[in-house]
Amino acid sequence: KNENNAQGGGGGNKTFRVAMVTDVGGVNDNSFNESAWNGLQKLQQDKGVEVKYVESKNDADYVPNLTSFVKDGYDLTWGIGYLMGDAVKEVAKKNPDAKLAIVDFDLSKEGLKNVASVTFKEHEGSFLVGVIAGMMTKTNKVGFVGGMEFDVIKRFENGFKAGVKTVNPKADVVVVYTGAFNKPDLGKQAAASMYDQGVDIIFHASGQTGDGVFNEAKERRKAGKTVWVIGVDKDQSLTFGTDVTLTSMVKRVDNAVYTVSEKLLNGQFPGGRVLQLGLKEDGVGIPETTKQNVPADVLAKVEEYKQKIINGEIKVPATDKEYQAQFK
Amino acid sequence: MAWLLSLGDIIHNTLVFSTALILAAVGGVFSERSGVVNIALEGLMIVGAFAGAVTAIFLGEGAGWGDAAPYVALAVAALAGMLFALLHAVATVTFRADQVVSGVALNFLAFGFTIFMVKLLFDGAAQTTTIQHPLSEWRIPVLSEIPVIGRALFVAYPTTYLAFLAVAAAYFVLWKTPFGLRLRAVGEHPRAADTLGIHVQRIRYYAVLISGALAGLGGASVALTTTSNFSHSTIAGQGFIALAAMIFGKWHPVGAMLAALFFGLTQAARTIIQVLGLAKVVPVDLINLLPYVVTILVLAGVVGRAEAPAALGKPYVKGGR
Amino acid sequence: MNGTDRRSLQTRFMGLFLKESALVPAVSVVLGLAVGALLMLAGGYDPVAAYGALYEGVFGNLYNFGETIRQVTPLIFTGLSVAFAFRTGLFNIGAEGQFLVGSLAAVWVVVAVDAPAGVHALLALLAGGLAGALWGVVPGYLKAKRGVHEVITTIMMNWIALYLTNYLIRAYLKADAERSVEIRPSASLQADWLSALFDDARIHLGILLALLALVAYYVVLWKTRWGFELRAVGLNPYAAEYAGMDVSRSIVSAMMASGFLAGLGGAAEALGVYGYMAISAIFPGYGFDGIAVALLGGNTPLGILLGAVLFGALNYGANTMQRLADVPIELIRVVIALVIFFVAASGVVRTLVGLFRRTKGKGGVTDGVAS
Amino acid sequence: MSEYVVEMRGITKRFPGIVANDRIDLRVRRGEIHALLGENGAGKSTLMNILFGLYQPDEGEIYIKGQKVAITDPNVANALGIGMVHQHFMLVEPFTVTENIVLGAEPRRGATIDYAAAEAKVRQLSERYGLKVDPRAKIRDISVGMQQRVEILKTLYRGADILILDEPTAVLTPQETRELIAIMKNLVREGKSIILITHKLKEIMAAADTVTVIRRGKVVGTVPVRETNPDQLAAMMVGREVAFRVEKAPAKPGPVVLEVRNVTALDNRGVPALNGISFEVRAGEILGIAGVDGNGQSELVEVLTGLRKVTGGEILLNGEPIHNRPPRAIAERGVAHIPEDRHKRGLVLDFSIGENMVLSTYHKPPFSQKGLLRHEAIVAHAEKLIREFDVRTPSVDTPARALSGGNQQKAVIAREIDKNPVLLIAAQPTRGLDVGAIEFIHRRLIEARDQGKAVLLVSLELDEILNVADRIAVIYEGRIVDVVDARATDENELGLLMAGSRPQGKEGGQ
Ligand SMILES: Nc1ncnc2c1ncn2[C@@H]1O[C@H](COP(=O)(O)OP(=O)(O)OP(=O)(O)O)[C@@H](O)[C@H]1O
Ligand SMILES: Nc1ncnc2c1ncn2[C@@H]1O[C@H](COP(=O)(O)OP(=O)(O)OP(=O)(O)O)[C@@H](O)[C@H]1O
Ligand SMILES: [Mg+2]
Ligand SMILES: [Mg+2]
Repeated sequence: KNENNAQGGGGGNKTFRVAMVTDVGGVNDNSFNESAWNGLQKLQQDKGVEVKYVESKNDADYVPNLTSFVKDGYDLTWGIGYLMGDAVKEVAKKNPDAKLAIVDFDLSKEGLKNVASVTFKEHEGSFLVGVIAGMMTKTNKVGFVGGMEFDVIKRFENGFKAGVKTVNPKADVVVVYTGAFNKPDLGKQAAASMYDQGVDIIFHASGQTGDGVFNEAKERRKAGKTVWVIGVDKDQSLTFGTDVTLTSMVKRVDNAVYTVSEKLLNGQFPGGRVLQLGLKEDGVGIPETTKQNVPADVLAKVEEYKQKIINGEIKVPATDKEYQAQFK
Repeated sequence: MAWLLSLGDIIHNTLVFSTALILAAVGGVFSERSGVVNIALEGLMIVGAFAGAVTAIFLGEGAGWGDAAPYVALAVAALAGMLFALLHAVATVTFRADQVVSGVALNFLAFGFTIFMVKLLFDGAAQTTTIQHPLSEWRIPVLSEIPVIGRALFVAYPTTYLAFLAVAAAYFVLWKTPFGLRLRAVGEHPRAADTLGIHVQRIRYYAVLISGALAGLGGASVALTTTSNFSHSTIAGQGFIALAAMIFGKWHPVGAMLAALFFGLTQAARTIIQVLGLAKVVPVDLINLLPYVVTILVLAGVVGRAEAPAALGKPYVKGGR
Repeated sequence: MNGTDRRSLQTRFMGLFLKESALVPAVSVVLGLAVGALLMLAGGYDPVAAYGALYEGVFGNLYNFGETIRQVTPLIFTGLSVAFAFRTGLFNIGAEGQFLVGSLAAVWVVVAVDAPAGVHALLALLAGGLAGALWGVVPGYLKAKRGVHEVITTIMMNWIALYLTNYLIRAYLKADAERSVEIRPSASLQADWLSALFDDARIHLGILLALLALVAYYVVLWKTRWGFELRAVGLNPYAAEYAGMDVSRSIVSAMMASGFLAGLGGAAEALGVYGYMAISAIFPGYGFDGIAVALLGGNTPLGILLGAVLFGALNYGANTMQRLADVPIELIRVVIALVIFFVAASGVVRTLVGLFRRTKGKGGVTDGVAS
Repeated sequence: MSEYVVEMRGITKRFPGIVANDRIDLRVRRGEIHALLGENGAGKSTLMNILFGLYQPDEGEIYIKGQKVAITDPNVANALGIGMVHQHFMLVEPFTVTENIVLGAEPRRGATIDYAAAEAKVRQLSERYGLKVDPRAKIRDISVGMQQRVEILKTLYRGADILILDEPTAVLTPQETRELIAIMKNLVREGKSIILITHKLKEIMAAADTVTVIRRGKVVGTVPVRETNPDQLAAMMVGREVAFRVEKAPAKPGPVVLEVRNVTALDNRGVPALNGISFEVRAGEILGIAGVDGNGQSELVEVLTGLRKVTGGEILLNGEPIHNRPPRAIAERGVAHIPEDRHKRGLVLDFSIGENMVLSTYHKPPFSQKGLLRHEAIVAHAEKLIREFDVRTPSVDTPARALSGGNQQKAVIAREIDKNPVLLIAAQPTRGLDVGAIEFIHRRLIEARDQGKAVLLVSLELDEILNVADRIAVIYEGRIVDVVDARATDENELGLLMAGSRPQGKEGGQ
């Protein structure tokens, strides 16, 4: 029925075991939980590691779910998503012998040697898709749809706005926060309003809410209008097709989970440290499929900015404050 | 001009959000006019959304029915709503359970059961895949080209037109036909109806089933148009707002429709406010609570003690006194 | 021992538990679990393994047991909250929102006001309770003065609480994560000695407060003047008015007390389990489960305790059920919903029991012959 | 064809704890008015509900026009030509007269109701039988008398030729009653047969051809009306000789205790119910308020006890204003109140008898102290009242719900009289009770009077008012039409006053 528990308990005690606990989004969330699980499944295929997940139904479940794996003697337990930061911290404190890791949250300053943190520089990748949007908009109006006003999502927004403004100072960026990551209807409505207002490209960082953005774009396509969506987290053209997906801001949670777990296998667990994955580390970026819709000259420009960011020439704003400082 | 464009947009979005509310609220009118409180509207919508989405996915993609699938899905959703409503009818009409409590239980049940089923059917995912053949908007030829009004009224999902049709049909049935007269009599004075040979329980069954069908359609209208999938958040409170619309609309289909349109507007407003750039003035979280605050204000200020059907909430005991 | 003796002993023993008042809830629980098992079979899961894992997840070790108590604690509060309102003839679906504002107020007070240990926690708890009470005033007032049905207003108040607490945390209390700053330890309800007893589980002093609240619930409703009024209003508002009671005031004060209990639960949860309050797009769910608890417990103190234990255990054990038997956690939601449904439609249960008894009666004869 | 249109043989119907009908035989001839006489609770309505298919008999057979039938529901009864006008009207308030009449048998045009045809039919019936109604009026806007005509039209519309009228005169003035009797006679001339339920002897003498008397679920006898008289019927009905008058000494009125001046008030729908009502009650007298139901009696009692706001005028108790004060404040000044509906107002049915006995005094010592209830004091109080007023209950802890109606009422009366009030308001204190209980209560009211209390007795039963009250104020459309001396008036005069007409040559007021 599902891939969970692919390798039943028993067998030799030497089997390496890695588990993950999802936040309330669940494992097949089309987003980072799913991406993380993909990383673990790859690990299973490549290295014969036993992997397992549980889903949490509310905040109170995080700690016991993590603790259960720890108590079962798993070699590494992942907490997926910024919502689990506190829970991972607490479990790590109470179980100094267990190893844990967290995605999207930085616990490196807590002095916990048994926790590895992974965060992403979403603003850097968002800057690149901002460049694409800024150069390709016909109406000089682009949009951003966010889920909730979390710091992570703010990084998407500010990076994107900076990218747009850098290449096209005259362009407007309309911003809407729907207040939810799981309401496609709100995403669709937001997209409809934006497109009606003349926006032709929308970047969303809103989980399933963004599905609604794609649905609206598809409907407009059917009616013969040219509108685009920029996907998030993974290559969303694979789900929604290249006719509406201009590009995606890919966040390689799978790679991160895979790499950190693999390091533990090799005895190099980055406990107590944070891995900040940006353009340089290939933690964020745009997928290959982008070239189907984005012309070469634009892609060249993107590559140029990418290099500038990597070598530090450009510092992409992550917060509202940083953005305002640069673009007043 | 931009302002006028927004107006068309606001009306359009209002209609999109109101559709499900209208269908469910009219469903509520049937049930409550017959004397059965239907707080299970939320659960009925959930079941309808689930059945609609799953049918559309399996027929549309699996069985290759393509764009015909969502229309069949609507019918299936209505049926599923009726089946689920049957539980409410059995509990409240036959076994005289407390109608509010039964409704609350069914809301819980709908929520747990549908997600459980989704996980079974979709490989452990908490939401269905995206519906590849959802309902598309109908563009009424010529009329949809009229500026502003065209966008506002003549580009709309078929379910929106269905909702207005349901209002007209409900009015006709409840006020022009013998069945409607009997249904309302049963909700006002079941014993009087009984002495005239009207089968009180049977009428209440019909009424609750009709409300199930309409609420099911309402739920499906969300899944098949705006969300294009089903998850635990597809229906998150719309059933209760529909209930409020029904009360606000004084248990009358037209009143319920107007109230639903009003609530749809408050929902639409929260996006419009941001698109128009007003979000800088009001924080998003505060905009989000607008529909709920407005609902309370409306119930408090305008409705007051509305006249509910006299026998509403009271189980009928044949031969009792 | 011969057959007759055994049977009479058995019936006497069953009689202890199957008093008419307890029969329906008990059978409902069994029915709920049975239908859950059928669903699992239909879905290709192993119900025996699943319920085994559920049991394991509750009683398997001290940690799980302590965490189950942690899960039970807020349910006692919200169950009491809903039951208190029921006793006054009101259906409070708003415990959820009252719980949220209770959490927020407690955290806020701890952050904003300094006080010595002990006093600090009391202040925070009081603030949480009062915030919940405030949240109950609105539906109470609208019901009393404008006749607006409290079911709708409390549902609306829930959403308002959800978005408003998010906003307030973000605007005034935000830490570096998506949550409020942490509370000062002087106001924590965590107790090392208690956690240590349960292998570091997050059981906290809130459970003692909850048990106290149960006693208070009983005393207030059955031993005080106020309780007399509230119950009279709940059972017959016309008679209460006739007898000179202020029905409107009773309704408002009952909703406040109900909100107070839920708010207290929220405060205890924030101070005991987390030490902060998170920004969340969804409800914690304790308020809704409180409805189930109150219904199952028949609004009696002992019943509420048992109901909270049952639903808390089901909810917490569901995690282990998922982990060990792969059964989706929603199954437990279905079971809980079915239990409420059967309790509400007690006629269904009685009919089923009647059928059962009849067939059982026939079976009993052959049984007797055989032994 | 049989001589009898209705023949019920050996009908038995049991309810939990009571045999409502015990092997009852009833035979009704074609074209007669057959009266069914019995005390409250004798089983009359039950028997007729069986005939109409609302209840199923446990035993017995029914023959209609000689055919054995099983009347499984009202549809069957309708098909057999049986129509029933219920004791409590079965009308849908927000519907029109026409809608109520055609409900369940609507004329159609296509899928819709043919309202034009329906109205025409109603008009035609209404003219043929002299039952004047306005087909388009809403039930809630028309008088009780007209509502009753609608009920009769409902049966005629369905083609009934056997009409059951269950206590049709309870809500009518004597004059309206005479009109109804004329209508009934007209109906039997048209070939209908009528079963008339009542416990009023005079009506039977005036209207019926035959009478069957029922006592405690059993038939006592069937006699032609020509061959009997009221005294004999009363004895049959009650099972012993009845004294129609309670013994009482003349009143010795003292100072004015209650003074009501030009009080106006609205009813629940916001329509004026009291239109400047004025009267006074003195210490040591019983003032009876007589009137047809719905003329403001309920509202009057409510404004006096603080349950309803006055919109004008004043109410003085011992010279001090009490209008628009909360119920408790008024009670504390010494007003006790036996409410007209003991189930709605008088008792919390799920509270124990003990709790009900302190329903309005629980907040005072010795029943509570410092906010806490004192259980022993509450129990002791209840036990005392139960003893004094002979309330039959297994224990103080028994819920009020489990007591019989009469004992519930005794409990309420005990509680109120025990308060030792200056003014005792008794609204319909004997409704639905048997003769024994009625006598007991009447004696208690007179005792209270003799102790110098002011007593206001509001009742729909003219007999009760005539027997118990010292002075009688007649209420009509929210006003007192006249106040008369109980010893110097009769049913006829009161009837005219109750219909709103002032007898010639008399000045109104006190
Ligand atoms: N549905 C019922 N359930 C239980 N008991 C009933 C029911 N209906 C009537 N009774 C009881 O049966 C007895 C006969 O009642 P019924 O209504 O036939 O009396 P009645 O002669 O019509 O009295 P009244 O003059 O008060 O109308 C009463 O004791 C009553 O309490
Ligand atoms: N709702 C009820 N619940 C429990 N018991 C009831 C109920 N109604 C009636 N009873 C029982 O049935 C008996 C008959 O009730 P009913 O009211 O008909 O008494 P009654 O014979 O008319 O007496 P009374 O003359 O005092 O009115 C009561 O004594 C009571 O014990
Ligand atoms: Mg009767
Ligand atoms: Mg009686």
